[in-house]
Amino acid sequence: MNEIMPGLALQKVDERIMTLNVGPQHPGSGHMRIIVQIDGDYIVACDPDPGYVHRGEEKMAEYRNYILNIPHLERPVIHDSCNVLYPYVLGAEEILGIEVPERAKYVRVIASELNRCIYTMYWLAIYGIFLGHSTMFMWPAGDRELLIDLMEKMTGARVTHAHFIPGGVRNDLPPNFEDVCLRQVNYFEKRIKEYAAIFYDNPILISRTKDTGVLSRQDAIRLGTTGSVLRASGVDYDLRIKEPYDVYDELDIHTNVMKEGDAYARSRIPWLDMMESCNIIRQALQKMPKSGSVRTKLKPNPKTKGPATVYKRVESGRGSLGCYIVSDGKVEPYRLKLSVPSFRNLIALPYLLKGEKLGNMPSVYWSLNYWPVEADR
Amino acid sequence: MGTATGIIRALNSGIKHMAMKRFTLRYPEEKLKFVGDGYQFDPSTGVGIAGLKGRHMLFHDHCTGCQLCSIACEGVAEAIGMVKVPEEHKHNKKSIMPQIDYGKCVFCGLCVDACPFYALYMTNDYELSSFSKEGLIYTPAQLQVKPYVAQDSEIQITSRGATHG
Amino acid sequence: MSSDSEKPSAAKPVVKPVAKKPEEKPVELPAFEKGLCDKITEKFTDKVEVAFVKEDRVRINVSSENVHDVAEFIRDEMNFDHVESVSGVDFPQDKEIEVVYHIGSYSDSSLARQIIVLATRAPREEDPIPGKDATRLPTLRDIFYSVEFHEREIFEMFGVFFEGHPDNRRLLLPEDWADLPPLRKDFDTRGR
Amino acid sequence: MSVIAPKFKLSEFIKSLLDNIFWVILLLNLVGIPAVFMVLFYIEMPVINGELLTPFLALSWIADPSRTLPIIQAFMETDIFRVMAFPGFGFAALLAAGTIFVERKMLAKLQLRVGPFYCGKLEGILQLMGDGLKLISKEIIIPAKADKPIFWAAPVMFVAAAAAFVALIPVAPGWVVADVDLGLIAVFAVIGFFPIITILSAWSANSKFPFIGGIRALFQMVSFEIPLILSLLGVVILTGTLNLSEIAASQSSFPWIIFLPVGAIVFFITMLAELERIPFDLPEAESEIVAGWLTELSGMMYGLVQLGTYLKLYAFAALFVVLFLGGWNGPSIVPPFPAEIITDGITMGPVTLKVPGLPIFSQEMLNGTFWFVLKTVGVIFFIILPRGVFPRVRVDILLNLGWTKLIGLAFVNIFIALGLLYAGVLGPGGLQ
Repeated sequence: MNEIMPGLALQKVDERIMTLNVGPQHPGSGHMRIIVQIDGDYIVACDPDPGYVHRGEEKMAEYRNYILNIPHLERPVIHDSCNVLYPYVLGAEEILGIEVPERAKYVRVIASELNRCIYTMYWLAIYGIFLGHSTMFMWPAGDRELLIDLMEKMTGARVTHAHFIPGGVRNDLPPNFEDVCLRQVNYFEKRIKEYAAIFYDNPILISRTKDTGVLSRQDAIRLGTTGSVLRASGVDYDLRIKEPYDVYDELDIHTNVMKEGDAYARSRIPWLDMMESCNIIRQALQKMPKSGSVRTKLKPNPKTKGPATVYKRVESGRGSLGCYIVSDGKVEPYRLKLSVPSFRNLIALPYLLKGEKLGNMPSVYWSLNYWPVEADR
Repeated sequence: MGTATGIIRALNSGIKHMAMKRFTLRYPEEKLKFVGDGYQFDPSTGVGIAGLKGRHMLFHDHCTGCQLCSIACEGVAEAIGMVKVPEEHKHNKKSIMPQIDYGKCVFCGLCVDACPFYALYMTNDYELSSFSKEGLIYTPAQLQVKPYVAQDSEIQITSRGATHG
Repeated sequence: MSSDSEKPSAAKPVVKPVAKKPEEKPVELPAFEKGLCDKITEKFTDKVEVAFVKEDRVRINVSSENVHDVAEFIRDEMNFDHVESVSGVDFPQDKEIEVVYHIGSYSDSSLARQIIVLATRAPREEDPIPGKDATRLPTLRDIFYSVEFHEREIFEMFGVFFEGHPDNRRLLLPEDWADLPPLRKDFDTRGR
Repeated sequence: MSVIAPKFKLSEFIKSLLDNIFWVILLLNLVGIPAVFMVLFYIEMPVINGELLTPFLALSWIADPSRTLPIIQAFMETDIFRVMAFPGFGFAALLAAGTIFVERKMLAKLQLRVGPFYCGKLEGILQLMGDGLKLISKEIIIPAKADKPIFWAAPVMFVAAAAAFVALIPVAPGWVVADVDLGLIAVFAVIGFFPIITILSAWSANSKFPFIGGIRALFQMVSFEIPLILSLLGVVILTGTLNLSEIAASQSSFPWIIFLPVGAIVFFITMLAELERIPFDLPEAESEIVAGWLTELSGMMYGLVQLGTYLKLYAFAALFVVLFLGGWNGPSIVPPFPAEIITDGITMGPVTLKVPGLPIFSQEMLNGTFWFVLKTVGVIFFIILPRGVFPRVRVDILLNLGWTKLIGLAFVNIFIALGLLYAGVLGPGGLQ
């Protein structure tokens, strides 16, 4: 059997071991399956099985030109759609040889940070409900609306923005956007600080997630994890600082690093990052040129400069997101590969869950900042 | 007694929030306010004008039947098809205009970017549900109509929390 | 499949024109990246081919016999500790499948911006039987732990079998997939 | 014309209404009235106006205003009224329904949303009825390899056990269904049934997630029963009785929570665990084991379990009130029944209506019920509130809490009670 179909494998079953299929139709998995084998209350083996929402974005990209790729390449993470497009747009700009106006870079930074908060709030809401905290599901889901409203004013769509384009952004900011943005972002920051009492400083949450699923610094590096998982393990690595793209080098950014590497630290880092994002948005609104073009004019079917390969990466809501584009000089990319943080963090899941209790599975799994749709692409 | 203080802080925070305003937008009764009249595109500068990407609006006197919007949609949603219209315009020799299937449209607005003649804009109309698939296909005549969209609610930030007015 | 036969001819120069770049204008090369590149070329003189040296990116093409040694050298001597991305690129005209490793470093902060692009090529079968044909490469799983899932993905998407990989199973595709590996160029999405 | 119901005709609608009314009347006559008669045959009938009531007379005299209230009063004296309506099932179910509604609205307010809103025009007050109707109309799906008799019986047994628990609660002086001398022991016995029913339901479903949930429920309930029982010992030591009515009566001057706060806290925490409420809702932890032991229950079986859960919630809150908060005791605020109505009757202009049989409820009973309900609602509020504030705990933390901390605290509570007893501050029956 194993030889005919590589995906299938028959396993010997121990009588003590119970195999649980957590997902794909399970409230604690998302669009993926985790095959968990438990002995009593302890997990002895874990085999993640992604792929339920695989839709071949990389294959689709080979049939569309550099502009028509935009609406469908943001589909893997619609909540973080600006950030998932960002590396592609940067790469396409290098391949097409376009310059980006200064104001567009700031608009991109604002959109990207807003989107990072939107994604993180959604992630946090699900983390709350995974731990049985229904208020922590409702509050982030509601407060996220403040930022979605901003994105709607800015891009014209609530979730799938299709806003970034090689050469800038699709449209200029609406009039009076700066004031509204500042007001709502300030209120948003005030709101997320209120989560501390009910969630992050809650002794029951701390007792539940502290010292569970500990990923040491060496292992975090060896497994090649990224984003909040990496920073929770004590590695100070943020692409916005280490490899600044667009105008991030002109902004004052501070990263949050925790040494513990447990599920609690991994869940706290994105929350701290949201406050940092609010900071960045305020700085960007202040430093942004008040007027100017936001888009270099581009033909609907742009020609490339010639064969080239580009690997660009940005810091998304989940970690570094890379885009590898191979161009053969035609209007379509010859090959496009998204190196997504969720897929890179997934490798830590079987590693961390081994030996944990079943009750820790949701908190450890979701603290990896994993987005099933993104991992499948 | 860190645990006890933590528990009391959490309870206190929970009870305090009972005095805050509800954030829910009660959708069919209240409708959100948008900026502008929908997403538009200025072909001379190559920059769009911010607005909601909702249902399209077609200006028959500008459309030349050049099919650029249809080509732009081909790689995205294949929602735009060109149909014959019983109208005669000097600039539209073939008398064809886009017909949009909102069952397929993803509202990316790339067709608006593609139009070089100011003929295709997007409007604020987002309530497009229909009982049949055919009802989602908007003919050029339907696209010509400027929709009425009720907009009465906006996020307001008060001392007792944010609320939808 | 007439369109397919055109693509490789255009795809061929992906490497070659860029590969000449370092020899033509050596003055413009960024110094730090050149140092990285020289370290590898000193050790593996003619076994490696430097494709390009750009800002923050160094690309090295290696044959499949040497990829393991080069990767080990990159990890041990140059402080690169993880693989960010493993991508396969199909070149039907060359009858080869290229596997590209993007190797980065967390532990050395001076290398944080750098990515070493390690490319190697495996022979390509016209009628692939994944896991049973000549499309094989040595795995880098024992050097970089982080390639485990990436190599599984390449295996199912391109049919490149990684010898020595402990868990070479399907990952994303359904268990009953009995078609071509889907990211190969001769798998045409149109009409399916 | 509506598109959803294109063939709507008013005449047919009225016809169907009449049809329904006809069937209702027919069934009432064929089934309802005989059933009432049969019930009445088994009730000991009172003597009214010097004449022994028969079922026939009861139904015919009830139309006579001078005899209506005495007949109703006579029924209120019977056991079947107590079991079905006031201190028993009906009252408890009403409070449970209120609890569900308040829980939903309160959580919604805490979470800055609206909650049930549309059903019943007024803030969604009929939402519960709608949910009940939905559950009744849903198909009951039973797993193919389930042990069907046990699987069917478990929800019914769950409600029965909860109702038995409710029967032991004294609501007002003299108003209790089963006034047993060993009331507290009976409470422990009834609580002991719940883990058995849970594990039966979980085992008979023959499915993995219910099994894990059932096992979790079993050891959670078993391990928390010991601190539960120990925490109540203090009250028993101080009062010297196990009868719940006497315990409630002994707190006429002060509630026991003043002297035994430790016991009250331990009892409250164990109560949350026994009720499987957040933060102790491990048996239903949805992100790990879907819905725990409720996974395979569907339709009205699930509805019954929910009803039983909320009955249990009411019963535990009431037990807390009876043991620690003084039961029905409270300052008298209900005004006495106006005496002139009894003597002179109600005067409405020229007409003077003399209604015999008033007052239906005594002042003492109304006052007791008022304070009891008020205190119970307060306790229910504090049971509900953690759901909006706390996440779920983990199994090992829960067991650690139960077996080490709570048992220790319960013993501290017993020593406090013994100290108070031997110091002579308090004695059996209250303050000396």
